[in-house]
Amino acid sequence: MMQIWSNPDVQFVVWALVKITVILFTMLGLVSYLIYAERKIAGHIQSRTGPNRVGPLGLLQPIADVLKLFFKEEFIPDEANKVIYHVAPTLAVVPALVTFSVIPFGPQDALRVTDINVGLLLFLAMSSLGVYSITLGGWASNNKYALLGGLRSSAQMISYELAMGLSTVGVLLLAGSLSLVRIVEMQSGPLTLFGVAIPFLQNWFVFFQPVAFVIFVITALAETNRAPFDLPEAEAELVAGFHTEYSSMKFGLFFLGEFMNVIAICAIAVTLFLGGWNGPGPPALGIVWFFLKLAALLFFFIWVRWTFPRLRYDQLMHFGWKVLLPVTLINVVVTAFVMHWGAGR
Amino acid sequence: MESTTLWIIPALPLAAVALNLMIGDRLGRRGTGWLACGAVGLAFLFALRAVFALAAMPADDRQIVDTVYTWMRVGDFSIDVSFMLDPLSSVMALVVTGVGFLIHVYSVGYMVHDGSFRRFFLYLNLFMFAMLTLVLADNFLLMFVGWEGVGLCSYLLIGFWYERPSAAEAGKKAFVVNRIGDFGFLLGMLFLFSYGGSLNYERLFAAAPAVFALGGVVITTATLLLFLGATGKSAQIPLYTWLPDAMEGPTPVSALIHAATMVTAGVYVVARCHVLFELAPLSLQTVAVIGAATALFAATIGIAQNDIKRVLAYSTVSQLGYMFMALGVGAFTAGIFHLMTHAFFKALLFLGAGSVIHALSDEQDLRKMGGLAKALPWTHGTMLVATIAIAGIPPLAGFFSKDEILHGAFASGNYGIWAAGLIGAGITAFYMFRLYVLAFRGPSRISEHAAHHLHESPRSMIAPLAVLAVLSIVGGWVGPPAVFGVGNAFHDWLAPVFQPVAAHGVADAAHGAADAMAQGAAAGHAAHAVPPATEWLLILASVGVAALGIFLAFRLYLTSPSIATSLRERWAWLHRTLLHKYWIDELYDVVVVRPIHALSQGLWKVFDVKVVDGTVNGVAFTFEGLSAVLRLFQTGFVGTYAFFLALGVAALLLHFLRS
Amino acid sequence: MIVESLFAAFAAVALCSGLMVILHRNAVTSALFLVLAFCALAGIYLLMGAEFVGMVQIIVYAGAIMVLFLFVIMYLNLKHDVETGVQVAVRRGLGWILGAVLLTEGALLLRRGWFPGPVAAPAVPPPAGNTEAIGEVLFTRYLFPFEVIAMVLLVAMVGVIVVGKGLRPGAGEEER
Amino acid sequence: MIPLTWSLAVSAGLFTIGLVGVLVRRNALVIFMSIELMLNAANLVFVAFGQHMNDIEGQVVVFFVMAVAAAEVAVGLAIIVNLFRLRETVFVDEVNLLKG
Repeated sequence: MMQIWSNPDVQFVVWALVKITVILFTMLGLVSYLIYAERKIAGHIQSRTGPNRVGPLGLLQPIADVLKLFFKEEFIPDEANKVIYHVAPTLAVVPALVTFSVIPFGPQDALRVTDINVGLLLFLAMSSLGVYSITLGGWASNNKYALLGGLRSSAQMISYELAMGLSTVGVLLLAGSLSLVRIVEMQSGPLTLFGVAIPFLQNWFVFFQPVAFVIFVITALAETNRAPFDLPEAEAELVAGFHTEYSSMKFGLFFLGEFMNVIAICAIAVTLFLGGWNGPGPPALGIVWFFLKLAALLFFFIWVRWTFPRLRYDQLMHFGWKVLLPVTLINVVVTAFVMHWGAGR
Repeated sequence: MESTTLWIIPALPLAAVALNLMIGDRLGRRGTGWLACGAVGLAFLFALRAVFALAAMPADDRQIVDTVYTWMRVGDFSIDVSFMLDPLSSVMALVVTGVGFLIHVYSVGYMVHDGSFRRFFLYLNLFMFAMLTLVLADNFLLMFVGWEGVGLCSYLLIGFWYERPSAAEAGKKAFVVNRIGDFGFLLGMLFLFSYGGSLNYERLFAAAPAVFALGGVVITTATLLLFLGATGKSAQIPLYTWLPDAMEGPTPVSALIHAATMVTAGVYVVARCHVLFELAPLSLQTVAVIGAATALFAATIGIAQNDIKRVLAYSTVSQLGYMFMALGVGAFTAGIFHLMTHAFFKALLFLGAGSVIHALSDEQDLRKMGGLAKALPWTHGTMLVATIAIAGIPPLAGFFSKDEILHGAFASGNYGIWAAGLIGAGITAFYMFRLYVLAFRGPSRISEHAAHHLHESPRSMIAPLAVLAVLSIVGGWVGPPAVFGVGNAFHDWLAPVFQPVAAHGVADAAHGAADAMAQGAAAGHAAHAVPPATEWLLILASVGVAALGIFLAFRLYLTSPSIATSLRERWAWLHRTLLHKYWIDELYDVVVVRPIHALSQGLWKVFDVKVVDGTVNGVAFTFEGLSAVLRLFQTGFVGTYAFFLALGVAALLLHFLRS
Repeated sequence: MIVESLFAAFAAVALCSGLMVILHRNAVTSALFLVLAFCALAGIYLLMGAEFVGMVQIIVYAGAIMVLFLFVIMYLNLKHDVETGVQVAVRRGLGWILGAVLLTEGALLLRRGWFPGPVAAPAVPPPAGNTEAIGEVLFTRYLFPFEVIAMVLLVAMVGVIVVGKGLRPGAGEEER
Repeated sequence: MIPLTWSLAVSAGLFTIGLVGVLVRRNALVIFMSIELMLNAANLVFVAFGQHMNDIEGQVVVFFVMAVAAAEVAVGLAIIVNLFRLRETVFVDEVNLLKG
């Protein structure tokens, strides 16, 4: 018995499993209350109070929602492609969860699952896999609204993925590494611009890459199919888009996946641009800072959703290909030039 | 370094060709004209810069070589695309680009109403590229590319108005006659390569004295073959007949290609290969005799022609004869000198003639001109300058060069050739002033229609005329005769190139080569052996003959035309002979063209149809039968192809397994 | 030991899903199995220390190429393939036989170990920071091929647009 | 460390699967996928030998192969879409325009 435990491989696996479990459950809880927050904020933006019946301030509402979803009747269309119909919702959640494995929540080793030297690429890979759940869900339902929603989303996500990937290149150039831990470590210390130390601010990449940050956030909205880029589920045209035919917990999984993706992408944004765990105070406070920044960004996402109207489809494509992509390219080139001649930093 | 920028000189016109092809239709006439002229003008400036760089070098190693890339390499034989500028090619390059530029400018005005304006400048620029390649090449093969290129452009431009049957015919004739010469040239080149081992000028010339015996059969044959090529390109007996017909082309073309540049290519080649020619005295003698004969022969034809451009064409043939004469007697510098001055005044004559033709609504017959001096003051003035220049009256350019040639002939002891040249000079003065008088003096014989439209040419045409007129006056001053005692700049400039063979000779030169050195030295520098008094006499003689010719021309055609008429009647047979150009064209037709035509007919009907076509068809039938079987594999289905592909892979792996 | 077992697992997944690609009658399912095979291959690359290639494999193949496939399949709205008839059966038979032959030959060749270099593991382990190394080589020795690839992609893009717009006579004018 | 032979075996298997797919399927899209499978088998060999010889260049070549594959897929799919527009089919045995 003891022999097994002394094997470093086994130790590694068990330790990783523990961390994964913790993160999984944290994220599930976070998602539930993110949904609650969304409803609450939406309510206030629309001069309502939002959920307030279940528990104090409606705080138990998420639990009630989940229970309701569990007990609803599961409905499967006759002509649906059964296997894919079942697989698609799972695919919505998995890539987001994989992304969490490389996010450093704090400076301590215990607060991250792993630190691989291609962490940024892993994130991009996972976000590129995100298309499948929506596309396949839409197709397998054998419903024209769902199919249209799926096709729209695949075109949209492929288009915006490019701009997103390119917007991270600026950060990559500055950090000189694809490891997310390394990227965060590069953002520690006081901000120094043109040799002048700026008080109260830290060396976050958002100050060096403001354009990239803005574009990253915009493309993040599009990648997660959030308003104003929620074309795949545009109610007015497509009923409910790709998940028209989904019900019960499968619908719940799509929902979960969407919010999981939002959290993951916001966490990446925090890591890449907002200094990750860096903040005043002892390293122990790192995780607090991280989640504070994450919360702020999440609030921003919700805020945007309930403020902006939806884009038309041609506007969306036009914006992605003719505005975002050129701007990111210029940003990369300018960054490279500035880096090469050593000015600015 | 400037040395690396030689390639740009021919590249500029080529770039203009490419641009013209690509975007010419969007440029419009003005843009096309600017493009063409600009390219050539720039090429001129670059050439000028290169020549200045050359002049800055010490006299004995004035040579710039610019190797662009290795063209081909077979075994130890390699040919580079590389350009070389030495004093000789520098003179050529400057003449080609300079005169070429002026003619381009002139053409913009001349061709402005032509429907194929763009095509014209396309060809013209292409010609400039080919000519500059010819002149600047540093080996025979690259030069041959230019040689053939100018031939092609000449063909295209002679037949420029291809809707006129006569123009198309003339183009064909020029091309075919040139081919005969080119064939000789190619053979000569191969001879030189197989014996000399290289086609690079420098290497070949350095090796020549050691490889070729003086007056040996090989070198004589090779040089004679080269000279055959030169007679084709430079319109010498017996291949001169194409040049007068080439006047079917637009007049600027006649000026550029058939007077100033391309036709001098033969002269350039012989001068370039002077080392080889000096090793073959027989060839050199041939060159001199052919040159003198052509000079005299063409001049006599020129007397009786009535087409203004044909007179000039025969005059060109005749003047080219003078250049070859100079080369033949070993006065290489004189030949090149005459080449240069001739380029100035002959281009001017052609352009002036073009201006006249332009003014007279395309009338070319001298009998329908007359009294144009007032209507076309500028044309008249410049034409007069050119006519005096070609007649050889000092101090205009023609005098200096022609005198130097005659002097060279006399000094080398070829008195017969000298006499022919002298008589030819007199005739030249005569027929040139006949042309002048008939066109510009006397009563007007212009048709009413033409008189109505009579006008002086636009400024863009007059300006080149003026520049060329100035050049025709001062162009000769760089090479005054030795007796003037002011030094001969032109001579000094070219001296390193035309060093007698001795300087090229290798140490272990055979006894024959030693003789060649002595002879070459004698030929090259014999000019200095003539005592000053004799030289003055020679100058006097040539000027006197010219003055006599001029006098006769004025007398016969202006003051008392009745004499001319009575003469023509009394010597009717002679006049007819001259008018019909000694019936040489008809002779060629009977002796060469018809038999070949008949033979070709026979070959076509019998050999081609039965044997060649039979073989070809037989091969085709065989393969058709075979492919009927193979076609079964060609199902058109991708799957089948993939299957066979995989089968192949399996077989290949099996082979690996077995080995 | 973990690496070897993971390799075996990934290889099994890759091979099985590869087989499913060609066995399944539904093009969408085929495509999904292909995605799975690609992901398994990416895992193999990671095990071999080729992290960059592994990630690019997912981004390019799974994230872009296969999405394109799915997109086209859905656009064309294909149903299950019908595979009946004598001709089809003959072709299938021949194909499988040929495949078996090739596999046998490959196995025999592998057993003979004809490939060059030491069969044993190299003394020096491959460098750890693999992205930097690839970038280094890519932008120095392989700069020209890199530029050519860029050109190829550009040409492909233009070509796709031209082909995709369709060359039906008159159609182009109307749309504009 | 993974033995080279293992990788080569996997690659050979994948390649054969791809080849068989090209031979037995009629659907142009599936044939295309099979070709991708073969390309990936080749990629695997490149990476394996790269690791075996401790040389990064194998991976660089894989990078190129992927770029070319992307270009090829884009063009190929465009052609298939056009084919479908013209012929209403994606079955290669219903198209024999290659027949000269």
